[in-house]
Amino acid sequence: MPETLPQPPEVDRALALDHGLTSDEYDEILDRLGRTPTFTELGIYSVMWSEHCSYKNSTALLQTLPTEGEQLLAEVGEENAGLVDVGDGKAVAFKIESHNHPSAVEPYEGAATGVGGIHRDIFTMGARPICALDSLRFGSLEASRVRYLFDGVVRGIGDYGNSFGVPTVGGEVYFEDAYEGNPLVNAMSVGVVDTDRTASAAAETPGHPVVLVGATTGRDGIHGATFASAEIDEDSEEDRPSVQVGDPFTEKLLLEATLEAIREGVVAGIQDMGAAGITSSAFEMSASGGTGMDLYLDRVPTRETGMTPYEILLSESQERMLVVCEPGDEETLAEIYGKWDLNAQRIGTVTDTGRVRAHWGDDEVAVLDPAHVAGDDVPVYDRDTERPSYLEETRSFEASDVPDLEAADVEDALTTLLGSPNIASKRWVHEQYDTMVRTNTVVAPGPSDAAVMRLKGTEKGLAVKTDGNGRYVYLNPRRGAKIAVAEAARNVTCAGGTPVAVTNCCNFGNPNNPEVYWTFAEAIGGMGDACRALGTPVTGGNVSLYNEHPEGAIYPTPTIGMLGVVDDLHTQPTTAALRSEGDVTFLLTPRGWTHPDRLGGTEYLSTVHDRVAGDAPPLDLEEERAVQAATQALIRDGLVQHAHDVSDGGLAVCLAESVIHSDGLGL
Amino acid sequence: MPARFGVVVFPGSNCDHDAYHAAHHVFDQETRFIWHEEESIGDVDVVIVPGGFSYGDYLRSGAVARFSPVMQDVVRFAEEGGLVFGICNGFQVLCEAGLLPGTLMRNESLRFVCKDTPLRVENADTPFTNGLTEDQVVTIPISHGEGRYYADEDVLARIEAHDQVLFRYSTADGEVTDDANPNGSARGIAGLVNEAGNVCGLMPHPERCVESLLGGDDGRLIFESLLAHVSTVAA
Amino acid sequence: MYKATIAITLRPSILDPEGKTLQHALTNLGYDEVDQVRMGKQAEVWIDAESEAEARRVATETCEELLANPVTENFDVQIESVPREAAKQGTA
Amino acid sequence: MYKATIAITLRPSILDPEGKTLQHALTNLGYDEVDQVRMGKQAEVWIDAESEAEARRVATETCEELLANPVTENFDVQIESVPREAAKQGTA
Repeated sequence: MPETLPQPPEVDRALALDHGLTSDEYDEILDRLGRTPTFTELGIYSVMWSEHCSYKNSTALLQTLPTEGEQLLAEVGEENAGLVDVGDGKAVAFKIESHNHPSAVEPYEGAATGVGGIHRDIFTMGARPICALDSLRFGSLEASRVRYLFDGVVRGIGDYGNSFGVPTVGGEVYFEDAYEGNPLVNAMSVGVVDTDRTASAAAETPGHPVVLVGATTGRDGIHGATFASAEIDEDSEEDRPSVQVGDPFTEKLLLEATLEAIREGVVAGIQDMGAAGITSSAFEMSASGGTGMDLYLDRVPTRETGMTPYEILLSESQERMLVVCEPGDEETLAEIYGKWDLNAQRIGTVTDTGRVRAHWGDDEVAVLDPAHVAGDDVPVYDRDTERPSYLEETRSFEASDVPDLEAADVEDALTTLLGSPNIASKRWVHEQYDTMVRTNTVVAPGPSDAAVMRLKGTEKGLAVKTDGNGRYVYLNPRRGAKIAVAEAARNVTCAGGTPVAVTNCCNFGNPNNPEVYWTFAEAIGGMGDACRALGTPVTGGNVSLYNEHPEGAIYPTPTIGMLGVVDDLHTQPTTAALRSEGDVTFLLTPRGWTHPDRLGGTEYLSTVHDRVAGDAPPLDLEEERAVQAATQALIRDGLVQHAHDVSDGGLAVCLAESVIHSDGLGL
Repeated sequence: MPARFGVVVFPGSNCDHDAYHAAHHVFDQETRFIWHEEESIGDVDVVIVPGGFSYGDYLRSGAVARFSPVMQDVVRFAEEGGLVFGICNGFQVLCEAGLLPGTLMRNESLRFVCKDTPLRVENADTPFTNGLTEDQVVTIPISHGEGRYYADEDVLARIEAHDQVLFRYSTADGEVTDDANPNGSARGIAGLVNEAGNVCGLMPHPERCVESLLGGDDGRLIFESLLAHVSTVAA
Repeated sequence: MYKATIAITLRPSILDPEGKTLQHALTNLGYDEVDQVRMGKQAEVWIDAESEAEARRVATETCEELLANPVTENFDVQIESVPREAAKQGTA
Repeated sequence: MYKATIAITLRPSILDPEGKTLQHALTNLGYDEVDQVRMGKQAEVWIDAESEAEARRVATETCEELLANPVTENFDVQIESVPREAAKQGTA
């Protein structure tokens, strides 16, 4: 019999509000249960109805995105990684996710656990991660706190990825005052699986054992999910009982054991434990399987003594997964995980009750309907929107408001741009990452617009890139989001790939602010337009709201993770570097294109004139598609020596970078 | 006469697949993984102790791995003259196991570093370097956070006297300078052999540059040296 | 001249993967008596101060500002008086 | 139950880049009194032994065999008796 428990607090409306639930949500729970929830049940609702887990403020919008494509295999859910068939019997699972709030408090562990979490999302589908990318945004480098956060995040990504043994091959880093105090740390993972070897994330068959595998459970990051849905304020640093700590060594063992168990056919269903630990995986697997679960929490291997059911269910200890297997396979499962020095402890059984029932010894501590907690009956909000007032001021900007560039100043302006943190070389960052482990990296970070990875056993490669520009989206959310997709596709194209599918990470402010929600709705609209026009469906992603800093919301920042396929790995990978003397360089533009003479949102305007104003740069999706199609055809026909997209800093920086990356050539 | 390779796998090794790919797929040699709990390494000509983060590199890189059951047999194999090749983390494990002198400490920059690195060949007369020439410069990638080679002065003197240093970090034209030294290693040492010459430790990763597709193939020369040595010994 | 010996340890609730791995390794080596291992840092700081109290104040401030991570670590300061020239070779 | 607190320090002759960097950073922060910094490790090891001497023997052996690197490090063992259950949370 487990030890007797301390008396849990009395559950009432005030406690529900403390847990981050709204008054209406508490009424919805009382109505659905027909009774007051137990303390443990309240904890479950608070974490599962947080924005981070439920997407309650974004589901309505995200459903407008295109998610069909003949190459897409998995049924797309907001939380699962997308699965794209790339031929040769292989499929690619890829996803990008945010770990912004934990990284603001403890940059090293926040970033490290972000990398660990996204890789688990990939290998929970049976895929072996072959590369990682990131997308980082910080305040200005003038502030020492920003330098501390930047250094900690880069070390965290490096130490975790290098030890876990997956190369970090690409990413982007931006520094803007708007991210002061609330850095954005988006981590992306790309994995490969044989199409007949994927794993399901549902608990489909009553009677199947439910097994907790991986590390032991402690009080790590309890309420990490709710915390991720609350704004960061001065005293939020104290209310973190325990920071989540990543252990890449245990994760490497968990990866090898899990892939081995899936290969041996002893995994019927499996789900990674991300935010909300056991709770999210148990309820989500039951909801998608249309079943229920009986869980016995006293059997969970714990690392600390005296943990209550509430703490065990909500603990976010890292490197753990929930596995459902066929009766009788538990021994093989325990044997495989034991070989890798990991726990594999049966903690319950799948049932047909349509309820998840958590027990502590003989007592039932929670009995809840998974559909209501994590499925279709979770509340969905469609917030009201209001066009932000700042747009009046920013859109009034004319190019003539700033002095034109004299011939004599051109050189200074270019060197200022090339030296600005947003454009300058990021070698200091990616040289701290192992970019080559697993010997698949054909094009590493630096000279190329996108990384190119070899698909061993085929002639193919993958071109992968993360992209986004918060300043453009701030100035014009719809067009800025279109540009994010278009630019990611352009980068993949310039690297010799054909864009295939997208994952997104939507980093926005407080959704209850109508002006913020307007930028979110507009951005999703623009993202959908671009994905449809460029034929790159969305396979899944992540939403991070409540990204605010003392003066207001951060720049609305949807980041895009783009997957492209390189058909012939030996001839098509292309970099920005000039290759040989006598080569001729062309500027590829749509027919009848003329220079729009607009400076809105440019790096030049911000760096040289210290102004963020105007409208986002013009973009015509039809023309964009045509230019990319032409570039892909030229590369396929072997006519292209080097290719580079014109983006931050414009044509001047684009040409300068091509020279800088070349081997002593000029232009 | 093919050479039989054995690649040791510790929990946490992550370059084991890369070494296997090089030996088996690129050089078409008989190669097998040796799990760290196996008592015997079996019938092999060359044992590769690969790179990675054995046991998470906790405490010191390689500190825990050397106690794995397989290491007892690797030490026996080495003492009997068998070829043992420790790459990166493998070099650290061989030092911890006492098969190679000195130790590998945290990089002087206190940062992990991963980049292509020029190396100058110091001794071309060993099973690992007979396919190279002295003073030749090859470019092989490094990827480590604890790669600073250290040994007491008297040990360093003995290593130099027995010509045990195989590679030093250098500039592209073979100058051994402080700037060319990525981690602060004593005497710019990137790789060395034991006095008998059959056990080698190398911080750079030759298995990462045996295919021009990946940007360089100077690493082939080391594998080719091993194959040449095994075939002459067997003949 | 004073020498501060500062123990910087992870707060008890914070997971220590390194300690966990080493405890496991020691048990495998036959040290069954070893029940748990927690790894931390030790900083030795030589301080040119007028008094022990002054040295303790400086040592504590350097921890709060730089040497210890307030989110995940606790620190404990021991102060001892040391001969001046010993500091140079760090032999005290 | 005993707790060994083990200080593992670099031998004085060996370069300590971390200590050098931290000493430099502290001077930049205005701590001119800081003359030198040396960084080392501290291992806390909970040992279920019959006597203090037994605990000291085990602690010393774990250092000689694993925790300390004889080529570059010295180690110093302090032993104290601790209540049994405190070990589980590492709160002792």
